[in-house]
Amino acid sequence: DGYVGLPRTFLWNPNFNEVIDTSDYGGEGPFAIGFSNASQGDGWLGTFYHSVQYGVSQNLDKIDRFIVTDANGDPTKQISDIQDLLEQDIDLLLVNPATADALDPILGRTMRRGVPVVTVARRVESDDSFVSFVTASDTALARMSATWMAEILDGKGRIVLLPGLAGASPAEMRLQAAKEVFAQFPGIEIVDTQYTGWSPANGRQIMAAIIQREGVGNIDGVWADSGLQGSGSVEAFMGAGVTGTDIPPHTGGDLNGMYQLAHENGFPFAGIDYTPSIGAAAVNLAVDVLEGTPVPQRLDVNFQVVISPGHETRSISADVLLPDYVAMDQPGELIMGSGIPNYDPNSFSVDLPN
Amino acid sequence: MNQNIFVRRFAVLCILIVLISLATVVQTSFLSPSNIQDILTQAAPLALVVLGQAFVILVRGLDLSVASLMASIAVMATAFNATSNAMIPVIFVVAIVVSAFVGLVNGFLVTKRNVSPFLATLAMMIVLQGIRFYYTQGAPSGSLPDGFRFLGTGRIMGIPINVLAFALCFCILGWLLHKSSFGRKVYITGGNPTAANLVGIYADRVTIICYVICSVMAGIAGLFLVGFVGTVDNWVGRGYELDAIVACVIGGVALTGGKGTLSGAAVGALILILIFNIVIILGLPVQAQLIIKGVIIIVAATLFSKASRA
Amino acid sequence: MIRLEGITKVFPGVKSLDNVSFEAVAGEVHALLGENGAGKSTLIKTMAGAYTADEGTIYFDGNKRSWTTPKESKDAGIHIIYQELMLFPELSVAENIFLGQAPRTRLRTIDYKAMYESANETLDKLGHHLDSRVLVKDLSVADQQMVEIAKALVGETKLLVLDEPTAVISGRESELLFERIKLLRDEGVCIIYISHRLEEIFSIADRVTVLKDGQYVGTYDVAELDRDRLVGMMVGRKVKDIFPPKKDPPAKAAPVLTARNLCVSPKVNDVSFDLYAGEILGLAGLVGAGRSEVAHALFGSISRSDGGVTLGGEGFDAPSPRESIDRGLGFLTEDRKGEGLIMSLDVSANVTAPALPEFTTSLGLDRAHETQAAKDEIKRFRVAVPGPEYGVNKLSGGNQQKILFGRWTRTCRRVLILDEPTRGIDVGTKVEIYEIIRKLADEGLGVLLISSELPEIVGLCTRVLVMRDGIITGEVSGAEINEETIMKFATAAKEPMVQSVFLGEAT
Amino acid sequence: MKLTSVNQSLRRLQDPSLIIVILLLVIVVITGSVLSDRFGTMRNFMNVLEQAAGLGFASIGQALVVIVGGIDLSIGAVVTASTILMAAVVDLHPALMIPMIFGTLLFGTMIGFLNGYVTIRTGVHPLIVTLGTASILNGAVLIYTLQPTGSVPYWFEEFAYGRFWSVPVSGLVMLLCFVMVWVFLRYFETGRAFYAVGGSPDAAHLSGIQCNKITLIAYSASGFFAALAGAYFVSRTSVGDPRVGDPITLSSITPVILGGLILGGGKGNIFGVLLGVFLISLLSNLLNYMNVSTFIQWVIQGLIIIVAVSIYVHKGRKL
Ligand SMILES: Nc1ncnc2c1ncn2[C@@H]1O[C@H](COP(=O)(O)OP(=O)(O)OP(=O)(O)O)[C@@H](O)[C@H]1O
Ligand SMILES: Nc1ncnc2c1ncn2[C@@H]1O[C@H](COP(=O)(O)OP(=O)(O)OP(=O)(O)O)[C@@H](O)[C@H]1O
Ligand SMILES: [Mg+2]
Ligand SMILES: [Mg+2]
Repeated sequence: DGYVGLPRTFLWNPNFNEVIDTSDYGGEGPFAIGFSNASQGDGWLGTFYHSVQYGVSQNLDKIDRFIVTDANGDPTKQISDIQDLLEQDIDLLLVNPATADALDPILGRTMRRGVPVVTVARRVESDDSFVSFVTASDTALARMSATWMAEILDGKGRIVLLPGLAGASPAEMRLQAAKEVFAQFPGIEIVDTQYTGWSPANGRQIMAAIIQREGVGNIDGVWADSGLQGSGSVEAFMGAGVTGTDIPPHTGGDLNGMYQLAHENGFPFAGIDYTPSIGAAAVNLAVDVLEGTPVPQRLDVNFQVVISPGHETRSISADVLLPDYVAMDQPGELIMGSGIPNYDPNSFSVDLPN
Repeated sequence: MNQNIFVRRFAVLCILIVLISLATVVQTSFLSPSNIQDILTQAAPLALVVLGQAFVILVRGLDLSVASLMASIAVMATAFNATSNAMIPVIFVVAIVVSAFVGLVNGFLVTKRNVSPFLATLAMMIVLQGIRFYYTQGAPSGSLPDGFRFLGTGRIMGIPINVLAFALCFCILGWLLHKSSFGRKVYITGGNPTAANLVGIYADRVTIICYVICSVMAGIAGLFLVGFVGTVDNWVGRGYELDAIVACVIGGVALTGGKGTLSGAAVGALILILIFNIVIILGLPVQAQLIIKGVIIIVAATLFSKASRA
Repeated sequence: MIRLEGITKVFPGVKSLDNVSFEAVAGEVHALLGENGAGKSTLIKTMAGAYTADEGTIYFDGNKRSWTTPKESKDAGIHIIYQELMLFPELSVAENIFLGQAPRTRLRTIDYKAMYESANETLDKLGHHLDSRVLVKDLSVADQQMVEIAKALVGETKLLVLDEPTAVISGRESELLFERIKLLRDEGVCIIYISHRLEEIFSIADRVTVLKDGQYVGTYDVAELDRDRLVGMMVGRKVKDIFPPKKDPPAKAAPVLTARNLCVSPKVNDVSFDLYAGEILGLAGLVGAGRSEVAHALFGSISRSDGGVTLGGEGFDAPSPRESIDRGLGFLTEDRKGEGLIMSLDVSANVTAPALPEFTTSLGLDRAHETQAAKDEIKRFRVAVPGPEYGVNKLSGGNQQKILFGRWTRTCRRVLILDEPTRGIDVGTKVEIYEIIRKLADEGLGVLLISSELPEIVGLCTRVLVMRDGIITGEVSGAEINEETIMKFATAAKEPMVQSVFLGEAT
Repeated sequence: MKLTSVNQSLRRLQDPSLIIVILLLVIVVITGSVLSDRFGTMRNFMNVLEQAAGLGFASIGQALVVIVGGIDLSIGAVVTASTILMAAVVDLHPALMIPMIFGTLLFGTMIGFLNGYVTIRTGVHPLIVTLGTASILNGAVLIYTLQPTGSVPYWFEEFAYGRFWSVPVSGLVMLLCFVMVWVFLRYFETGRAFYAVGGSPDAAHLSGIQCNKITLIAYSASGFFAALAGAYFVSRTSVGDPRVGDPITLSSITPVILGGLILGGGKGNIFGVLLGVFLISLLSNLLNYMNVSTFIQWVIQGLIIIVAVSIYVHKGRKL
């Protein structure tokens, strides 16, 4: 079920996506892969890491060493981590950069050392600092959710933008994409834009304050780039006594809790997961690189557009309807789109190389 | 008690009044009951932490581990994976016991091992953080009984529950500190530990109890914050440790110990939350609150150091 | 050399200097005399710029000076040995001696070799040989005092002030110190010397200036003075008017407190004595003799390494201060601000501190009751204070001390230990306190009086124990009680002298 | 001179806290070499030296302030602000690279001076003052930019990554700083005065030491070294990052304490701090080699602080 066609970004992206010849990296397995993770600081990152592990467990025959470091969000520590990984003669470096720019120098050096780099979730600036970049396309995701928001409001209304972690490239790209879209609709007035650090807590506190300022009735929509803070926003409205369908339209996927809130209250909602499954996809691509198979310089992973019943718009139709997607029996903290069969973060475990 | 404290109270109130009037000027509806309710609801969790922190600072201590403890307790609460509200009391009891233990360790390190409070609690902060993340592997995923939502956001006769909880704690601790003989022992210990011992007060015991109180308050605050936020994440209450200390200082609780009142500390907490709201109301970026906060800390602290010198 | 005119210095509560004028010339040893709290230290701290006088002017080397920091006076050639040790425990002896004026190498760096050598020389000159490389924190109090003195002998000094330098040292060391002082005087250095030991004054001072309660009494040639006149001027009245008449304790009552072979390693060894109800037992000795340790050990605020104590006939081993208080022991400590009062609290809180249980009801502290108690003590000891709600930090030293008396007499039923009860207190208050002590004894308390002020000991006590280096070197009673005998024991050789009194029970 | 230094080093070894940190270092190195054949190599130690530089610079500053009895919680903020300042300006005028290095260091020094000045003037606890400064600086930075910004010329990367006969340049600079500070503290009157002021301010004042001057120097130095750390991070990441400093503030205290300095001041040897820096860096390096999750790393770090500090119980509890 859901959308199974070619990735939309691949279809729509006007730029050519060149295919990288990886024959110089090609060799005989089994391989040693180093994974430098930016952090496991929030729910999404946790599931993403599980997806990476899942990917590795699917390639046990080809991967015999898999070394992980975690920079808990500190780019300077991540640089040291990468140096430590390189010292352990890894064949390939898989990296989820803490910030786009800061890792450019060290990744450039890694490539020049002859160790291929695959970046996932976030890319780095210069093209010669990595072989391939695996993403679920922040741009597409944000453009679609923003377009939906503008259209569900018939192109006019006062809306609030709740981007994620200030400075994190996904958050910035999504915000920029969303703004592009809203710029197309002169009737849409952006009342306020506040970063939330992808934290339900901040989402709620900030939204509560904004509601105080604007007054309950005067906010027509909330565009959040993820359900993590989106759920916080919905909570804020409920806290202010607005419930059910009175809650203005919201966007933001990822968090099962968000889907649950939308399903229970029935307000117009469009959720698009930035699927953590890119983790597994990245591992598979890494193996291709090591085997010398040509890979796209940018690999887009599909995402599903989930919309509450009866709220599809002119240009945005649902891949899945909310009731078919939400997992009411699962905890609200569950992150959707892990791509792992009957995934349960608590019990999740796969066997990995030493 | 003596007029220094008057000077203090007065100074704090001035800051508070200035902020409120500023807000009301910008937004006339600021003092509307609903708005006040909202602000109090937001302030409650921090205020709970501040109450505890005040005790520790009064005995010349400092507790950097409170925020980390809040999050850890929150995570622990989800670990029950409880669905029925009947579990809520159980969760609270366990939370209080665990927090108390943490406070005990802090107090022990500070008194018996003579570790400076800053380090002891810093280390505790890091350790708790590590355990917490190791348990959750970064992403907490248990679930809480719905009852928690009610605790965090619900109201009884229009008064937010967590505000009621704060009021309750404030009365109990206020009595303890300002009316009971234990409170007097706290002031004596903080004012002059040596003298305390020589008048037959077990200064170490008093100090340890203060750390326990602090941690327990943090644990409770953690649960209410989770209830308020709705979902648990590993950083619940991040930054509260410094905010709590700052609130105390703004509220006139001197880091040198033995001076200050609980109400002052509570007002300090209120001021911090107000700063946050006012920044939003003025339509400034959230970051601006940092600047205002910084200025107010230094100004307030200066006022008091002058006051206490006079 | 130095001249002060109309100096007035007021501290919250005390006017410690009141329009004092003073002059000392090059090449003389000028003694500064006065009771505790007379204002001697304050005066020299004003000279040094450590305090800035509220009124008055300072002339040094003929021209008017108004120092704002000690550095300025130091640079001008004034060196002061303060009463409190000014040493840095984490630095070596040599570094302490040469702080700020260490020998330099060509690269302007500290020349440690030279520094250690000349430090050793300086100490040798004082006849005090210790390795100048060791850290000061590892030294005994007496050694530290010698280091403090050595500081004065290096560098260019025009005016040298010594504030009670011999308080913790004695015998040979003092002699050598005096030789040094005389040498310096002959080199034309102006020396101001503060001491409570009159015989020292007579042996080295040329002139003496007397202060009393912060006021200038007069300046005299030592030659034309005798001891009694001096004392008279210091105290301002006849000795017999100061101290209440002595009374012997009720005969052959059982001792209320006995100590046997009390030890506190390393400072106190084998201290044994009996204390009878109604008597005032003096404990004399030099600062650092270990008297406070004895007191603390009795009270349980430091742990005894050995020995047996009984209170009111029952065993009293390893008590906590709480237990001591509950069993009727009171301890008025040496350091009023550091160990006694809680400066941040008000009078009533300070008075009731040891007796909180008594004021606790099911509803918490009974403030009314507390206030009443405080009022009573204020009345009883005639404390000059607006009321119980008043902060103790704003009281004068004497009134603070009375508050502490109030505190302890409320709880204390058997034995009251007084450690330097009149330190830094004006003479008027002293007289009152002496009467209080007398009265307490008459009411049946056993009083153990620790004091460095021999007149006090002599004037009040019916029996006196003398300590030196942690052991009791003698006991004097009745007519033998006079400053000379006591000083003899206080500076006696280390081995304990036979104490007939205890031979029976002790063994 | 020889005798002296021998005696000195002996005395230093008597300091229990130094023994502890050395012991821990040995343990880490041995376990590392046993568990991983790649850990014990010169290459790796050189890497660690390179990685340690940032923490090293920050800790020197922190140590100087701690010795005079203070504490500096604004170090992280100064680091951050410095990276932004440098990267942002140089991004616009690449020619200004060299001047901006000094400009940044000056900036840091000034902030430090400000901290010291306010502390002296107001008598407010340095913890509060520096916390305030930090808050203000961070606010200003985050208002200016939320995401990493700016850039520096490629050659500047050599400061962080460059090798001088396989010895990392940054590491060398750090070692140099430690040596210079040690010489200053040990062989200059002003340096000794640091210990006097930290040990007993009143006595220092009465002994004619200008406590205020010393305090100002200490805080200014702290600011300077924070800025230097900032420069290092810029050259390592080639951007100014509005968050890069956040972890530094507290982590700069750990090595200082492990090195045997005590909050409250007056005591300690700067080389102890260096050992502390190595310990922390080697530990994180080792745990990476052992593929241990960062979460465990936290636990271990916290426990090490507790153990180290509480084994060496010192008199007088101080903030
Ligand atoms: N820093 C201070 N603050 C408040 N009062 C002070 C201070 N220093 C001295 N005093 C008071 O001033 C008076 C004189 O003190 P000072 O130390 O000069 O006496 P002194 O002659 O040196 O006595 P002693 O012989 O015991 O040293 C005393 O009453 C003392 O309590
Ligand atoms: N001259 C001094 N300067 C500073 N501290 C001292 C001096 N003499 C003693 N001390 C300290 O003061 C405390 C009390 O001194 P101690 O008990 O050793 O001798 P003491 O007989 O009690 O002297 P005191 O006359 O002060 O009571 C001890 O901790 C001792 O180290
Ligand atoms: Mg004196
Ligand atoms: Mg004593």
